[in-house]
Amino acid sequence: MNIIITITVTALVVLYAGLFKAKKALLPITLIGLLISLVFVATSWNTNQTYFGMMQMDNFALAFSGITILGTLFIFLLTQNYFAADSENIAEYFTLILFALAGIIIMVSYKNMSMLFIGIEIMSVCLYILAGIRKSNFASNEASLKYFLMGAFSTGFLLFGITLIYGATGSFDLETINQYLVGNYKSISPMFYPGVILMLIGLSFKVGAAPFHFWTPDVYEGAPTLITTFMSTVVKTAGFAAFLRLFADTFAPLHDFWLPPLIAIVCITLFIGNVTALFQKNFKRMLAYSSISHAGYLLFSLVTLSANSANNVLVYAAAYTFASIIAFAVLIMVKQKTGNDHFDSFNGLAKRNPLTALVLTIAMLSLAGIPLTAGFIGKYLMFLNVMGEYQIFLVAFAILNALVGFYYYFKVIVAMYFKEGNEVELEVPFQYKAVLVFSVVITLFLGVYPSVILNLI
Amino acid sequence: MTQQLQGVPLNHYIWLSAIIFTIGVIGVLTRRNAIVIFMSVELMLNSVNLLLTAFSVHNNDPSGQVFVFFIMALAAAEVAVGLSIIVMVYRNTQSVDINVLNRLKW
Amino acid sequence: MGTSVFYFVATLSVIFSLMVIFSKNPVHSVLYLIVTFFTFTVHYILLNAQFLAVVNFIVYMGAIMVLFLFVLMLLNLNKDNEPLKSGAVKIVGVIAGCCLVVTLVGSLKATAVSDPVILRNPNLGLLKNLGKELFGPFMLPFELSSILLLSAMVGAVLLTKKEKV
Amino acid sequence: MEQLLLLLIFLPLLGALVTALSGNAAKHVALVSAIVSLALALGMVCNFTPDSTTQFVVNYSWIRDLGINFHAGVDGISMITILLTNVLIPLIILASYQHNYKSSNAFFALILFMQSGLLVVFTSLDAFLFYIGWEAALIPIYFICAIWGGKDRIKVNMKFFVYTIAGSLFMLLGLIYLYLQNPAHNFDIQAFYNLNLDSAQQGWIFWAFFIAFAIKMPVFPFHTWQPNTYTEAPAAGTMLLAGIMLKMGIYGVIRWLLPIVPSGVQDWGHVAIILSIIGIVYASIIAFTQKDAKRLVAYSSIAHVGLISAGIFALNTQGMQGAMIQMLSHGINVVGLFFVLDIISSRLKTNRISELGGIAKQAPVLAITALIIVLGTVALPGTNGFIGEFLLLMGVYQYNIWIAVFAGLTIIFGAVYMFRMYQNIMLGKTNDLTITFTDVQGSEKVVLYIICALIIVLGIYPKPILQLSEASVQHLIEQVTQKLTSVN
Amino acid sequence: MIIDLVWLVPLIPLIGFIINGLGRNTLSKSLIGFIGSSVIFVSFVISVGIFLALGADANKSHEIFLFDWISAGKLHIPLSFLVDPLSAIMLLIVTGVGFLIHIYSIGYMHSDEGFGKFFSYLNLFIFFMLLLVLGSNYIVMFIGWEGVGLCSYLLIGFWYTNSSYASAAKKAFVMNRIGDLGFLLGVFFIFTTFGSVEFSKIFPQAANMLPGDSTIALIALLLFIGACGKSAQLPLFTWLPDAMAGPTPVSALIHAATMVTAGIYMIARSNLIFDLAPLIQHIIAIVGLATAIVAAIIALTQTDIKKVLAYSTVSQLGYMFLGLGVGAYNGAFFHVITHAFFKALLFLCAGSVIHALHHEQDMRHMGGLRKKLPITFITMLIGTIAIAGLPPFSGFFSKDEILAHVYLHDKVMWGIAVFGAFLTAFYMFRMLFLTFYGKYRGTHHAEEKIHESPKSMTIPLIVLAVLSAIGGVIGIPEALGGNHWLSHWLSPVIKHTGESPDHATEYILMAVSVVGVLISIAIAYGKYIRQNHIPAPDEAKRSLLANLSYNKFYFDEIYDTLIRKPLDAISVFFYKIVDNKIVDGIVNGFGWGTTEASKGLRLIQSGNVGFYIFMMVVGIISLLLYTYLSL
Repeated sequence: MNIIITITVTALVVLYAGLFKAKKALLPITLIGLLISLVFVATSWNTNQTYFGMMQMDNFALAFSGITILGTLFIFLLTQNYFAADSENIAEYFTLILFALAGIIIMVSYKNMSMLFIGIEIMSVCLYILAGIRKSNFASNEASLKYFLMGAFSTGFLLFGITLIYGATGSFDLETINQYLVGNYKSISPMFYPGVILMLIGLSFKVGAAPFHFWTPDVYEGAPTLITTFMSTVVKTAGFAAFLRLFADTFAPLHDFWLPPLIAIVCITLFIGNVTALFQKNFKRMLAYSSISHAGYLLFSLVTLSANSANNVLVYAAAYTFASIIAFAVLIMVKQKTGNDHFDSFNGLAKRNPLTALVLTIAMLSLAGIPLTAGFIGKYLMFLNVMGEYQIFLVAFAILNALVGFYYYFKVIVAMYFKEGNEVELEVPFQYKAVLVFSVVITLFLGVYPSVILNLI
Repeated sequence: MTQQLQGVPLNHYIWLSAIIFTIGVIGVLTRRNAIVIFMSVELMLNSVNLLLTAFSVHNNDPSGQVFVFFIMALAAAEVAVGLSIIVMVYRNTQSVDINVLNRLKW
Repeated sequence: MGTSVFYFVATLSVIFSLMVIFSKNPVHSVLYLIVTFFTFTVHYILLNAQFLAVVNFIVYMGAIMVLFLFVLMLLNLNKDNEPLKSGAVKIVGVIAGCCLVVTLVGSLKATAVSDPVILRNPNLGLLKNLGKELFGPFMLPFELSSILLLSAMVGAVLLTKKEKV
Repeated sequence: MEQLLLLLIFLPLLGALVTALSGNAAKHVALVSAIVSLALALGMVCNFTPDSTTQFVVNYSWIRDLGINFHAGVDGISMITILLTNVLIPLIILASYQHNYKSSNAFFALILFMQSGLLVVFTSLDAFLFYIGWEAALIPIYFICAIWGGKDRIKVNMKFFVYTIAGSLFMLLGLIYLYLQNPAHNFDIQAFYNLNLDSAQQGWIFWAFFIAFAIKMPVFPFHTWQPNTYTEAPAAGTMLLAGIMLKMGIYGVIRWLLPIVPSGVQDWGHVAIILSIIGIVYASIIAFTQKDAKRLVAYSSIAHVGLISAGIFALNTQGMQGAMIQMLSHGINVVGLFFVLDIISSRLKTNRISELGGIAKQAPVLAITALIIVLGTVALPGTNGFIGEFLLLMGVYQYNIWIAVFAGLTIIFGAVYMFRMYQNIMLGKTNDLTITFTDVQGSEKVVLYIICALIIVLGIYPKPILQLSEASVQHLIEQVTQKLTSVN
Repeated sequence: MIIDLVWLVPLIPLIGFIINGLGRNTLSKSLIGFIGSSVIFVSFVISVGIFLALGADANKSHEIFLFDWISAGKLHIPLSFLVDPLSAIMLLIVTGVGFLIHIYSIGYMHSDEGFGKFFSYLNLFIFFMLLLVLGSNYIVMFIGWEGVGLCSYLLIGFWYTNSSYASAAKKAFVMNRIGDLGFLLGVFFIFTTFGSVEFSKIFPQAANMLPGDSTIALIALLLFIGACGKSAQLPLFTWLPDAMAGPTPVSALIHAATMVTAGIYMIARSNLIFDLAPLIQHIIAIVGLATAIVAAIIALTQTDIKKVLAYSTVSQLGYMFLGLGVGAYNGAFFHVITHAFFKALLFLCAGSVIHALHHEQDMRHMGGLRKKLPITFITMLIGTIAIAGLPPFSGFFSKDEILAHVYLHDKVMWGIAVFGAFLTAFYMFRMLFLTFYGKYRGTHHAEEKIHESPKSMTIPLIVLAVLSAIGGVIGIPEALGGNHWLSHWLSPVIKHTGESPDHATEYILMAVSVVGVLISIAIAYGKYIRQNHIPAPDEAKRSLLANLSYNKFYFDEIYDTLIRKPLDAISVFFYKIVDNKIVDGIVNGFGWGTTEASKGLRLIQSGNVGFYIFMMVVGIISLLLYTYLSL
């Protein structure tokens, strides 16, 4: 609770600070707010408090809160000289991001469908706006509108699903619903099943799983890069946390029912994400497709429900988040220098910026899942999880897709190291350096010694 | 008077909501005007509202209606945001035709 | 006679909502939508959800629809100048919709739930009752929805105000 | 004593770090590091008791929750590969002295990094650790080949990388499966050995592993990445790939395939042998008409490795011991061959056989050393190659006579293409291009002499090497046969 | 005891090789020549010592263990030497003839820039040859076996800048390798059958086996294939004539006196095994006979002096194999010895001629050298008589011993073999007449420069001539009053000697062959001296048989079309089609397929919201359909 309060208060303070033109103070205030909430995360550890029967701050919620807050913190650090260039309204941007974060905290900790709904919508509404904050930019406009229209559309399905489940169980409370399932296992209302499926669809849309992924590449490409970073890391993580809370706990008794469609979704997602990413010329768009494919891997945790599912998602999400932040951070810097975000802009980058190139390389290796990076541990856990049920063909399919993944992640490495090109020297501001260093350290540390995070939840 | 009006089978409410929901979907599918599409989405939300209310009455549980209230709040928020996005887009493209928005692809 | 009112209003809802999506002029669409929402209000009343009926009337018809109209007028879109999608797309859309409704309802096996909707507590939809619910168990989401509205507000301002160049 | 192994594994990492930071002196630093590693390895050999036990064992808990330990140790089989790695790395570094690679500190650091990965592979007793080392060795070589390679390097190396990693991912699949089957839920190799899997399970694990190892070696028909990669890689990369890297596959078969899935080997081993034999004949025949010397040697390498693989799957002492010594010999010989070709191409900018000729006249030292290396490669008795091929053929012979006949064709075919190459490069009339050739000197000479000395010494007195691994090899074979008999 | 020092015999030449090899550019030629020859001489002296010691020793078989070489499982291969009568006598031949040829080489190679290299190679060759001879097991023998092949390669390709020489060298090596594979497989068989590769363990076991055992037969066959390669028998003989590309002393040493007889040595060594495989013996006899005749026919029309000698070598080797095939191991080995003398002599004489004529080898450009090269002429005459088989020269005894055994074995074979002997006499005298008689057919300018060779060359000629003349004494058959010392000497190794014909038959056989040889010589005399016939130029028209003979029965061409070209074609096919298109094509196909899928799939992302939503709806419908169906 105090986490959400801290974040919203910070948002409001920032909003007012904006009104009073205290531009310099915005970032520090935000960072302090986020750090305080991180402290709250740490102090609430193991307390497992429930608020009004609506929110449950268990370790699951706290862990995901922690990772999302940390991710947001990094992203805020990246705002250095990013927004300032074209807008007066940094305070509003900050506020919106913080509001979205508040929604995310709700999403990872809800105990009631209404909270899920509110959380998702707070986050989504903020993102619709954030995607469009480059008002004069067609791509940004288009991203915003597409996201909005499709998001609103998918909300309809999510709501219909919630309604049907409510109709079947007479409650929005997750525990009640779960008890209903356990208690009436033989005579579950026929409304419940389509309700589950519709919620599956709604949440699949939010996490960008195929065939509900269509918004992802366009929106990620069109939105300002920093917002894309936020969407593809923090938001995605939150989406999975929400997904997991609902399906791994509440709907777990119906696992046999929703598993086949889930596997179908997983397979399509992996295939489309990876295969389409292969041919991209635009780094940002490639990352968008890669985020789709990662959604596929993340959904593995739902294929086999085990005590570790949540933790596996946490590890994977952490690995994915920090690697992506690195990728986007470098992308921002490269784009500022070269003006576009194609792979070609990375040509010969390693010559002048060996360390930045190295960091990006590690990020790519992590995304691709090479050992000694966090990404490998994440993938490994997912495979391990699914192999536990001996879904060998699913894993084999995933492996084939992972291979395709190697190909496109290495494209940027190839461009940086092996191609001759514009020998720009990037300007790496201090905050960027900090973010890069921290992210790389986390990526490598989790890759070499993942024990710290393996039994967190 | 309401007492007398009861007795409609629940599944007829479901039918009705489903049909209106689908009409909303069809609207989204067939129209190109962003505003009309948005209106279709509103139609979908309303059908959900109706169904929720019906369930709420059927289950004799007020929380359903509270939820409808939240959906309305969302609808209001969405309309505000959505329409401002549409206005913003219109300023740039002089159109609200969604087919104009296809720079981002492939 | 009781249930026939429902069927009558339901028919109207369907007809008007169809007109919303098939009328060429967006302004007409808005107007039909208002009518549709009106029929919904009637439904709420039939279900004895008076509070919702009122809120629906005010929020949807009063606020939201006016906003729609306002934007339409602002953007000068009151003519039926929308380049229509080709017939094929429409047909495909309608077919898809039909499929959707069939599968949706089919998967619901709605016929299985044929017990009538009986109002057991006539006060269910009254303000007092709902208020207790809203400020009792649902206080947290209610409070949090303020964030939703606030962010929508900030966003709307942000997006529509002209940039100072 | 355990610390010796840790030191051996991590010293190259430290060396890599120092090398990366040492600017222009990188190559010297790298060489020193490699020589120290060699000294350590030799020290290890001296302290090694040649019996079947695993020595220098280190076992630290690493990722406790996943049952992953840093568990490594050395037995006779590992000892051979450790020796191979640590002997060849300094040679390869020294062989790279003649080149002025751009950002050479990164280059040498990557070599040392790879060394570390290789040593992990060759010593690990934990399947997960093995996999980590397996991949950790791949990344540096990918960069070495792709940054400093020829003009087609990007595409070729991408294929190499994706191909090999495809194999290793399937191996990972197999490893996870074994882990899940293991009631103790860890990756301990001993636990894997003790698993009782039915023959269907063993069959598919066999394939999951075999494909990974076959791609690495490479065995026909998984070899097509190899000629291109060898051709495009920089000299040091080719040497690393052919000299050490492909031994990972062989080692993997010996350590992880045979003892874990004996029934799988029983059911499918003949397929593996037949593929290997096809590879021998097929690659040899292809080598006949190759126009590029590097490619020719690449194909010859496929043939040689095919023989090693066949010898291993024959599952007898002679074949296995032959594989042991041949790993070492092939490493030395192929490094020598590629080095000779590198010397030529660095001077004449070509490795096309038709453009060369008569170099012997200009560079007698090179010609003689190259001849010795060629003789080692064609397994002339008295050279190291003979010991290996003889034992391998004998092993294969005991498996099946006809297979041995086909495998034996390698000694004829090998002579044909090797001498054809040697003749066309070294002998004949000096042409306009080769007239400018200068004989080897300095570090080149040192490397060539060391290689030649190794070829001859190993050929005349292979006993120490054979003794090193004999007990372990026999233990392994007993282990496999015991498991097989207990199943039947 | 001197026998225990036998390891010095190969070691000393090895040291010579190392010194000469390292000092080939720094040491003076005379020093190199001295070192090269003296090391062989020392070896020779030790060999003589060993020979004498062995003669005096009651124990005729000494194994000298040096160190463990290879061991793996049950397989133990020590590096150890076996001194017994067979190896002792081979030691004498190798070091003795080797020494003479070294001396000869000092003169012959004097002006060659690769002098040091040449001597080091020669020393190395002697080392390997001694290893071959001394090895106490098949594997050590195999080291020498392949090692001499290597030296043969090096020496044939000695003038490597000529790429056809280099090709000849390669051909020799590869053809040898074909045989070697047989040898190696034979060794594997031996190991699995007898559990060892040591002679001392194999033969006692073999002695207990019954003749006709199929394993033994297979072993014998495989070993024979090995011998075929090394000793240039059909069908692997074509490398030997090409090997004449090497310097002439090399031809004398390697391709006449020593290396090519390794096959015979090996079979003689394994005689116990071959005795158990009558079928294979029969095959050996047939192959040997065929080789003898084919090579003899080819030799009839050759014009290159060294080629004639080369084919005659092949032919003589054929006789030796014939002898082995009929069980006349002693006879065959006797012929090895005498052949070493007279063929070395003949080659060296030919070398002397070539040297005198400044590397002219075509007999059509020789003639009338009798006066100019008197020593060469006389020694060559002795050699020719010896090879033709006229008593009392050495060749007569050895050849007749083989023929006598062949006669007992099979009369038809004997007939063919004797006919071959007549051919031998004919072509050898043809060569002699063409070279030394008649008028000089070269340029006048060249004629003036012709001179007798230096002492270093003529002395070996004389020594060898003496040996060729009197070498037969070691095997004078009882029919002629001798006691066949050689067969007594070899009796510890070669137990089965085959029965000799009775004396009357033997006299008749000898008479037939001597008369036939004399007639052949007469014909040759008539044709080449009386009629002054000179072989036609290359392009002249010939009768069918002459054409076949002249073109060596087209063996090379046949091999070229049947083996080399198809292999190269297959190679190109494998590389370009199978490897690049099919195997790699499948791999690339995956990549291509994925890329194409990517190209196609990304088009779904059309940018059109309507389409996106449509796809979503399709997805939703499918999932709902699933729900409907699963309930």
